[in-house]
Amino acid sequence: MSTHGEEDLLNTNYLKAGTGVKSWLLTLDHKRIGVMYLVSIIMAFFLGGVFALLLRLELLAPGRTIMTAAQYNRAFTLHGAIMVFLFIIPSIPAALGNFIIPVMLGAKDVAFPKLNLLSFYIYVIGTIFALFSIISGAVDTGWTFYTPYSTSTNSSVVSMTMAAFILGFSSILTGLNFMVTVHKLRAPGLHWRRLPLFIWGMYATSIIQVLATPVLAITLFLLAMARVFGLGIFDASLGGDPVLFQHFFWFYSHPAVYIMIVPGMAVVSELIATFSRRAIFGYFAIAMSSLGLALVGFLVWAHHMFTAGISEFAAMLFSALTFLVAIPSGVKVFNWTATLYKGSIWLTTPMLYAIAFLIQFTIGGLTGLFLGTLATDIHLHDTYFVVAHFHYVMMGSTVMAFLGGLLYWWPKIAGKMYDETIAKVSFALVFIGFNATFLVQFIMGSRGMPRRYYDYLPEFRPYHAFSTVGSWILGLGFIVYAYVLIKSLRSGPKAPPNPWGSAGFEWASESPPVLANFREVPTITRGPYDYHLTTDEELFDGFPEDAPKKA
Amino acid sequence: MSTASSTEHAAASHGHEHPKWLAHHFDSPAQQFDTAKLGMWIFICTEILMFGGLFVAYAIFRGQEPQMFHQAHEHLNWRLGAVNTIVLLFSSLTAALAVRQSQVGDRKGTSRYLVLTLLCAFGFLCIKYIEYTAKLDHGLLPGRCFGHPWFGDHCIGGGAAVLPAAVHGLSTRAHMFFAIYFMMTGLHGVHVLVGIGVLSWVLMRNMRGDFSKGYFTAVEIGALYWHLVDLVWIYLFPLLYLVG
Amino acid sequence: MSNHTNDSHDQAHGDDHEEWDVHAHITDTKFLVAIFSALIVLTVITVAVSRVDLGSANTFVAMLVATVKAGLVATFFMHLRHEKPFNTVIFISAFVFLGIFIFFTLDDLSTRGRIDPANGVSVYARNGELAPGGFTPIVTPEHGAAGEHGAAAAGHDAPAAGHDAPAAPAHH
Amino acid sequence: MNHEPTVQMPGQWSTFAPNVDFIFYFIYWMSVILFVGIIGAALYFVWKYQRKPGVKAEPTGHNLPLEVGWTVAPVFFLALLFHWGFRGYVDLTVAPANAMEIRVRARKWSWDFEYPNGAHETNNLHVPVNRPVRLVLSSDDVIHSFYVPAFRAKRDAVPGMYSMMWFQATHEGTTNFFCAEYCGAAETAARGEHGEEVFSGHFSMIGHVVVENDATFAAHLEAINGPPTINGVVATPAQWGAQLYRSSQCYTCHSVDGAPGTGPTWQHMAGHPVTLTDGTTVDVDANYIRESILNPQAKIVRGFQPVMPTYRGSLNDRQIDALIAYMQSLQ
Repeated sequence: MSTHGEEDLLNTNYLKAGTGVKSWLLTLDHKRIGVMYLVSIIMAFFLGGVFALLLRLELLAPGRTIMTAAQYNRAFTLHGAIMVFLFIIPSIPAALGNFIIPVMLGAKDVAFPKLNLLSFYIYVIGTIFALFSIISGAVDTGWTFYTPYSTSTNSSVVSMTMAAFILGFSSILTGLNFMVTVHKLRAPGLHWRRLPLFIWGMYATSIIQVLATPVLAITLFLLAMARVFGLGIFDASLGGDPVLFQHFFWFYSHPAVYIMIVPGMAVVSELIATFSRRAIFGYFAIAMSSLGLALVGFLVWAHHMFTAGISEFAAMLFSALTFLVAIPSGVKVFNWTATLYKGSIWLTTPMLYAIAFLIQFTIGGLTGLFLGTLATDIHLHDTYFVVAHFHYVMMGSTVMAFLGGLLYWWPKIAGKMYDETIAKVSFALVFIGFNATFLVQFIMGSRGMPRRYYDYLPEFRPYHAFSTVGSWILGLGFIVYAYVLIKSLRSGPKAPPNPWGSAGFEWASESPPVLANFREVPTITRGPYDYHLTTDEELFDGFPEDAPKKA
Repeated sequence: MSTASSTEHAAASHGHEHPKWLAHHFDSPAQQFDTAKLGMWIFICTEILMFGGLFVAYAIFRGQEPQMFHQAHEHLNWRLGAVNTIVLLFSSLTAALAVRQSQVGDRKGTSRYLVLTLLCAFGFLCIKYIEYTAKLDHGLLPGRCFGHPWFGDHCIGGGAAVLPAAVHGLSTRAHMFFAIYFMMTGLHGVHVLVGIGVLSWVLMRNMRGDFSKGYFTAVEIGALYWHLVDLVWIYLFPLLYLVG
Repeated sequence: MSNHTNDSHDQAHGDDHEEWDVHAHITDTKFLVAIFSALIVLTVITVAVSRVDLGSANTFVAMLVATVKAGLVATFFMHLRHEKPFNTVIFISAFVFLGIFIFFTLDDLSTRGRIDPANGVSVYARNGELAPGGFTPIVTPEHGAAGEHGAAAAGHDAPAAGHDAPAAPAHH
Repeated sequence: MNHEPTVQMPGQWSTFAPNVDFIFYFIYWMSVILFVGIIGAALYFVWKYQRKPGVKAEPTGHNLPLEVGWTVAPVFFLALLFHWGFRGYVDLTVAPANAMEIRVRARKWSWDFEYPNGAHETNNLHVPVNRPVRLVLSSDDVIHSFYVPAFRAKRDAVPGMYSMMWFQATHEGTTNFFCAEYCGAAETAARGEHGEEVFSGHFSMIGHVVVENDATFAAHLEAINGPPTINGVVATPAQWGAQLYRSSQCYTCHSVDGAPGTGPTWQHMAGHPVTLTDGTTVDVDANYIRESILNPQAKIVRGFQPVMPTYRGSLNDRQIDALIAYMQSLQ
């Protein structure tokens, strides 16, 4: 960035502001860092997806299909670890958030641009550790690294825990950066009650990243020390407590679930508002429910441990607190639905993803009730019911929001439009494939099929076969989605500044934005969803409220 | 925490003259300064939670075996611990004074106090070194290495084959106390090392003349980090050395 | 951050920066030295108290003194006194969440085995058997090298076998 | 009570299964109603309020009663769920005082059950019908979890810690139990009884729970406490040992035909000298075999890893004698 003069900042679009590898790798521009994150996480998603398809293929029939049991254990561990640490946690915050947050705020960059680049490189280093672990024998502990299995297995645990440890710092620095950016770099007039819900969601996510991730760091550090020095804190054979590891792990990893889902909710709030041409119903409730999820998410971690040997008193406490989480989630779903009422709904592909999110998040959320209820959780814990539940939340919700959000902001990021028809085809494949893969897993689970099983009883064969076929449709959907993006990059028509006619602040910038995001510091005089101030047609040419400021 | 400070170019028209240390995405030095401090405080928050995990482990295992903890803690040298406490408290004072001097634009004073702080940091590490070697000599080591002086008997990465051995009248279970002791003081020691790096960098920039009355962000941030190191030690000292 | 509740600031860019120049509170050198002296006095107090056996009150006093010391450092050395209140909120919230972590984890570990004496305990109440996979009972130095009594053999050796003082790990 | 599986649930074979299922189906139907209500409304709105030229979205208003309503109403529903769930959990957790106690020891990758009379069994749990049974679980190595879907009961077996579960079976017959907590797998396949490839691991810690009437159960306990009868004849020690070789899953590591495995083959082993890892040589006599079963780490044959778990407690003296006799027969 230091090579750019003032003219460049205001007049050059960020994609053209320097060519060559170096101009990307050393950039301090949040948009380019966002794009680099985007490319990285898409590669991580591809890798995790390949493992997922291999797993489903192995489970097509009982007994050995394509791999040995030990290979299967490595495959599901790598699928989980890659998807969680390399893909889903950085997906919306680090890729989309990095690009969109400063533009939405009317800021020129995030608060700490160097820290932002550093967090990207920490992510890269973490990824290298993860890849090293894969090459050097991979890990077979499951992404949860439960002791004492993780301290006794011969697989490459230390490098993978170090990878997650390092990635955690990337996540912390991103969260820290966003929190400070939201506090200190909002455009004039953009006070807290005018903050877009995407920002509220990302702010809540950042709080969790900042508060929870350090505990993961110390947990994994102690685990690595246990393997190197034989530290006994989690090792029963040395007087430690393996269940304590689970407390440590879930103190991070339950809030981490909200690091994954709250950004998805944040994206969907934007999508529904834009394509309903309506302010989000219950704006304040949605904003506060994001913060509520962030805070209550810290009080429920031991519901992952109801059968693990925790005391009955703790089980009671954590079950009761777990139900509290249902309220902010429910409030969001109700408000989104109410927003659709009497809107003017434009069914673009991003909007279809938002509706798919609504459907699948509702299923994911409601099936959470079975798991929060103590009596039924005992039966369902560690079965495919849980697998299906969290895939509905993580994949059916967050990934849908990510796919929708990426298409929605694609014109801003790439400066080009995509092919709406093919995108709709990919949406249909993804939607059908996803539900085919995971809906049957609820039935398998409640009938007693435990998770992480390489082989299974013949009675589960039809369900597994159905699920595997579903995964092929899902995979095909992603390939078509990738084709949509590539086709857009190669031959997509140039995008206007505001192709969706959105009232969102980020659309007042050019597509793609100039280096400093705006040619002039915007002054905000309205809310982010004030569609009632204008006609539909005017929206596409720039919001009339903003016009005087531009002149 | 350096990022806010040194982006080299100025941008955007404003009524004021833009100093070169004002990053292009900030409007005013005050905004940039507050931003840096807010970021640092959030970072301090994460550090507290990171140490927090070890405090949880301490609370749990001490609650389970208070007597073992008490016996084990008597093998720590509280006098050295107390000296180290005073060294760190003094370094905190000098760090605060360094900030003060840079606030009033006294470059030499700032450097002087930063050097004093760094000397204290090295002093702290020297005393820590003396303590650690004594522990290594006596086999007062964490986990399976307990009772194996200088990590003897291949206890590093040794897996299940090596078990803690009883030493100095302590039960083998005392390996847990020393595990927590070494993890806590070790992690703290790593922070001291990082602090030395940060303060050296601040000192270098101060001598280069980067700072002025209007811009001393890095001094302030570096000092905040150093106070955090002190803050953690304020709890470690009584928990490990005094009450056990 | 003080004015994020003050939504009338339409002209505010971010939180407060109507002001252009950095205005930091400059603390008096003598005052800082006075705080340092107080910290030293508190250190002496905490060491002195720890030399007297007050039972469990020792820990309480030590923690109280440490918290006062930490408070002094944070308030004056770290300038929280003259800082935006939100920074104090962040600082305090770290301890709140740490408190949640400690309290809830202890809630589990301290109440295991209360409902059923064979649930979450390391010693089987009926015959004093140690749970397999767990740690060997205390091996005192008088009984020679501990390595001989491997953890793997812990399973069915009643703790009394071969040891005079089978202090069982305390799981209550 | 429905002993047959339904689409969603296994058969109800324990006293608390109907209650768990009641709560399950209650949540299920409430979820169906909510899902149809919310998503039905959403899809209807999407269809009804599609973008039409000249028709503007209606400005969003406020409806405080509605918002407070849908924030507060779920609280009552959730409180009810918590209450039922917790009451059901208390049933699942508090065993009756008169329950029969069976010790369950988990290890990679098999289950050992010890009955009140001291008899042991691997991977098959026999329980009497209509009598409360209390399982006290422990694990030798990593965390396992004992899960009987038909009983709706599950509990982790954690090393260094005991845990308890109980149930009262209500239906005679055979059902499956599983290990529900991931516990790894062997790196390589072992040879099965008939020389086929057998993988063992988390997924293979499956077994049967056999629920029988009191008389059959008592007879079974007697039978497994001594040598079995084969075709009406009491087995010889060597025959019994051959049966234990399979039922205690010795075959997953030790072959009897000279094939390589995780542990040394038993063919031509008994009565011959072996070299240990420390270079010394011992004769494989009854004492050595007994020590290796009870304290496997003590003397490891050169070229093998110290990975065998102890069978102390899971094989009684007569069973160990039978195994020794079997090994001695493999000449």
